[in-house]
Amino acid sequence: MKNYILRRILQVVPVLIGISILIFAVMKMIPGDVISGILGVEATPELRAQLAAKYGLDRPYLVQYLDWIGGVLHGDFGESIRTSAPILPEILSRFKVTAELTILAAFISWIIAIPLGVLAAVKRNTLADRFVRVFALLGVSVPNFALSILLILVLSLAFSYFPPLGYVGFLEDPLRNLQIMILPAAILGVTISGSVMRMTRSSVLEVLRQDFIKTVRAKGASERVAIFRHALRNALIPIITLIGMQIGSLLGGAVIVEQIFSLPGLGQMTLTGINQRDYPVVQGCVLFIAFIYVLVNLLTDLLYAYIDPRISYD
Amino acid sequence: MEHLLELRNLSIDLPRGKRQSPVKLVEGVDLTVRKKQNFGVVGESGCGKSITCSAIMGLLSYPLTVGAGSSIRFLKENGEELEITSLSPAELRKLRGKDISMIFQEPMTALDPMYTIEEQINETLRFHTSLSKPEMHEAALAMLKKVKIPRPEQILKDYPHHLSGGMLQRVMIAIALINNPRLLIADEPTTALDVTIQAQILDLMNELRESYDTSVIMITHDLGVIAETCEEVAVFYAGQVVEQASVEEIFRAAAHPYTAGLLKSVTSLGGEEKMLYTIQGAVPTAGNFGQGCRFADRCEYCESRCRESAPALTEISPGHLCRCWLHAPGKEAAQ
Amino acid sequence: MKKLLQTLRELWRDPMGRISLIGILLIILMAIFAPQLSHFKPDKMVGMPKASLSAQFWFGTDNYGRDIFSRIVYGARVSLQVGLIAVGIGATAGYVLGLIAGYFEGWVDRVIMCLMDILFAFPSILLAILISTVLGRGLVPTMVAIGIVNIPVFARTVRASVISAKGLEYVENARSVGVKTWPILIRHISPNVVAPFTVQATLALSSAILTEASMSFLGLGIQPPASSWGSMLNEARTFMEQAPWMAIFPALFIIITILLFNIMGDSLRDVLDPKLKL
Amino acid sequence: MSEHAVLLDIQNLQTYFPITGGVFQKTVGHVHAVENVSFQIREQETFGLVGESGCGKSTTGRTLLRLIEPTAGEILFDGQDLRALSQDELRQKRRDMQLIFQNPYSSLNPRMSVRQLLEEPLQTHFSLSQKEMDEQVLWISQAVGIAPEQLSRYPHQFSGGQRQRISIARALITKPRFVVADEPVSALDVSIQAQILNLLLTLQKELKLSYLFISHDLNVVRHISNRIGVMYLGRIMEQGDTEAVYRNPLHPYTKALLSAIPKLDPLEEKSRIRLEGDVPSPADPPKGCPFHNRCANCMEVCRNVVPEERELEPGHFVSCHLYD
Repeated sequence: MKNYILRRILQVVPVLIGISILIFAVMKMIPGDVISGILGVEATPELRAQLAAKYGLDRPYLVQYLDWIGGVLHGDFGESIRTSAPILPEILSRFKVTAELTILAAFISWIIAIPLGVLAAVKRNTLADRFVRVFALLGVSVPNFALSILLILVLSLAFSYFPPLGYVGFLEDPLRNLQIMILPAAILGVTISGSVMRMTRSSVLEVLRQDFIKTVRAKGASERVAIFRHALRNALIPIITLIGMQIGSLLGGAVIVEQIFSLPGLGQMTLTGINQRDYPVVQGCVLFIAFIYVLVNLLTDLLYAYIDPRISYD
Repeated sequence: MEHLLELRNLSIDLPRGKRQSPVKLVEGVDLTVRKKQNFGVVGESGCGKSITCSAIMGLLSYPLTVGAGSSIRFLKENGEELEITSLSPAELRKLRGKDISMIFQEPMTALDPMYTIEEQINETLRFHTSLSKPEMHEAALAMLKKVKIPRPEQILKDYPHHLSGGMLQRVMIAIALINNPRLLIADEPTTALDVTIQAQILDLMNELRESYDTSVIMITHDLGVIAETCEEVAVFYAGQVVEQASVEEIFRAAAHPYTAGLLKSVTSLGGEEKMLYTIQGAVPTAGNFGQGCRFADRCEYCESRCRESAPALTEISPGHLCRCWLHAPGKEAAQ
Repeated sequence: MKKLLQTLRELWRDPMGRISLIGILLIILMAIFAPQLSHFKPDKMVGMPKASLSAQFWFGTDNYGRDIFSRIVYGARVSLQVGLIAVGIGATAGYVLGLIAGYFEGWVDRVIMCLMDILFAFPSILLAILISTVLGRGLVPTMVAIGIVNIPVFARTVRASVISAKGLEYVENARSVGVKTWPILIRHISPNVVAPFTVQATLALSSAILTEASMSFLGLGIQPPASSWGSMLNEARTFMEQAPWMAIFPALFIIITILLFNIMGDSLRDVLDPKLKL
Repeated sequence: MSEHAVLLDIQNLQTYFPITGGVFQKTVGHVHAVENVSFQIREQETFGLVGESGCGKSTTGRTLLRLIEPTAGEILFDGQDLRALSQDELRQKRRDMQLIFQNPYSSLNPRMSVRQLLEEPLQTHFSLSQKEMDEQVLWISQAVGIAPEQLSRYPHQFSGGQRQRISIARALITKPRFVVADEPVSALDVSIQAQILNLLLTLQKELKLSYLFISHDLNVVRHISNRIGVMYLGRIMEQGDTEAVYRNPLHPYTKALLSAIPKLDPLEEKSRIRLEGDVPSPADPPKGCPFHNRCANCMEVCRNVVPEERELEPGHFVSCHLYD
């Protein structure tokens, strides 16, 4: 087990390094220099040089990269060019919002998708199955922003309901917080539930065809035991893999949904950074999101190994 | 009803949509299994032997169904007679794993990879008894010893992928016998195993037979396995029983040209003659049987009436049934 | 070519496939004949702002008094263009990389797949945004950005099918007969790649259209006054109560287009790869 | 013994597969799939390799065709060292040595018609005109019993037995001298097996073929082979003329294997040599004789020393310490 975990962690290291290099390179390739962005084109060369020195922009790229990444490893993501505030504390406080949103969305999607997927597999080719499949197809096809806009439209026109404005943290006022979060989380959850539903349906069907299900039935098991104790348990493995990958769609979706519902999350911070050309902020946010994504995938892999007794740990 | 199991006019349908009539994969099968009897069912792939036995368990896989007019009657220990084809799902579940149990061809895939051996044995006990956890452990342990599994304490804690095919088949036998069933259906239990392991399993089954009152239906394509384990044998061909007799009778005096041909081609393997005896052609597929005898196209004794009408299964000597015009009553008169 | 016709015929036989074929054809026709279909220039003020639906303005007008129907019709051009070219970039690069990685394995494989893992480690919308900050905004940069985002999926699909095809017994049979490497690749291995590749391409079309719409919605993709369904939807947000049609039509067209490509992908999978059908 | 010349001479063939493990996926051991295997096949002779699953018989067959690269040993084909050939020379050599697969369902490309399947080897190895190719295809399809009008069909339109005929035709169309038949009848029904075995025997006579016939079915191997080798855990335990081995098995494993075959006579007394336990893993073969932990005659020496192969009767070799 220890070997397995170590190996997986070691496999992640080059990916993390690659991610950071990629982000760094992208930031260096952005046309138009940062200094003109801050000082305007007419700034004197002396002032420009001063500012370049302040941000270390006059040094070779490799040094700049190592300096940046060294800082990141020590928890120093640099400062915002606009506000001069340190970036990491801001990222962490905003990540709370994004994390709550994605976790809530993930739970909502599982609660919808897994039971419906099992139902569709068990009642294959019936009306229920057809309903679930259409629902899943819609879930896969309807973009979260389109769903958000349409829902807001319907809610406001038909029910005179407006999504509450002004974010309140969960710890401050849990009820109000949930009121604010539930609609964006549900939208995000529904839009990713389609693929979980499809995966659940197809993998449960696949397992139900296997020999050991016949053994279970031959032992006198009820359908409930055969389906939940045996088929679903085996089908969970591909489902978990998918769920790990969906964290990416959720984090990406959060960028959009946060924007629509004015939630002060990481996505919103990233977009603001891009629009204000505050590249250290963008750099920090994207790096953080990518790291989280890689980390979650690593965790699902480890979970996978924990659930499946066939995976040997060495 | 004095016998343990009686199949009468059993047919199994494969539906072909609403417009067409279903394909009959198995048709008109009559079989009788007596108490404590070792009954062999032999035939080639696709002949319907396996699905016939699945039907006995009420375990036909989707979309197969038991055809109209079929009867499967089973005698319970308390003398109660059951018509399996009309049982409710709940009643069927009570029967499975308790009165009738089954072992399968592929031991490697027959157990759930996610649970330990002990959990899978306990499941069978839990469905049909009210034993406590320690009692179940004792029962499982005792059963593993009976099927001669070395280090049973350790094996109980193992997952299926830790064990070899032979060991898993022993576990399957343990699961099948732990509730002391009246009937054990063994569907090609040794086909996936190596010869030396097959020999171990066959020996084990022969030994266990002494201590259990269980009748066994042994499904196989291997005439050698039949010869070693069975008393009575039914030969399947293209969804029908073509011959049924005691094992001695079949091997000594096979009456149906198919059975005879099969035996001849297998026994000539060890013989001096380099060219083997062969049955020409291939088995017709279900749905393309035609109106005559289903073996007619491959039969060296085929005559015109074989193609015109199908022979019935008739008793040609006491206890020896055969479905062939060669042995039909009044054959001499007809000639 | 024969194969393509046969596939289309089989697709036509499947009711869902038929719906998607007809629908996609209509959208393509709409994009091609946009100038003929629309009565107005899409970027010119032609009526009262926020005029409701009428015989003149079928889908109403927006806040600048532009005809929404014309903008939708021209928007189809943007969506399809971005979809096709982005998938073209992603599929070509992904195919080559996947084929190389799958066939040669070893360190080439490891390097390529590590690069793909790195690209895969970003939520796709975020990666597209990141790349477009370098390339700039507008049609071409958006297409290229989405194309790059699409590379890893194709590389993975192709690599996986090449590797599984290499293990097929009839491929070993061809080796044992003495068939040369290239005929083995072309005759025996690549047909196994075509089916999953085609399915992937169809699904990637829908996701590329989705990504473009999302980016334009965020104001980072197609720039005004060019009409993109995503940016139209974004502009509509401010006027949702006064002019709901500004939001409804672009949203509907985005949903329908993505839906059609997804349906086509599903039917194609059933037709090309019956093993996966459940 | 046959008077024909030796066609294939295998000396100390060895095939190991690496096992990786640990944090860095280093090679931590080897699967000893084929261990020190030597035998000869004469022209127009059939050598049968029998053994249980995992004993290395299929790997041996593929290694001597260099479809799997051997770790050590010599493969002399008609006096030529196959291991010395370059990949391209080897590829050209394949027209003389072919492989028939066990599974006629998966070993034929489902997208190719029978004609295409049969033409491919010809196109690979000869430059024939279409007319010459047609003649060859017609000739081989008649020889294996495929009707000319069936040539435009695809493999899935045939039954298992017919498909195996197609595989055989594909293997033999280049008129090879040597064919490895890897369990060619195991996937087939009993009544079809006999047809295919007869076909293989007829073709052997017509085309003067040598076979390496790999099977787990002892009856089938006995029928078709002139000589046999009994494999266990990657090694040949006993080899000799077929009848000599079957009538007078010397190795305890051969004896147990032969007595495990179900007898076709229900009245025959069953006296069986029982083998306990399972075959050990080839990734971790036991020290000494590979069979010692299941052998009823196990002695001290068996646990430590691998027995040498000895010729006890002319042409009858056995590796067992009982005969030291």
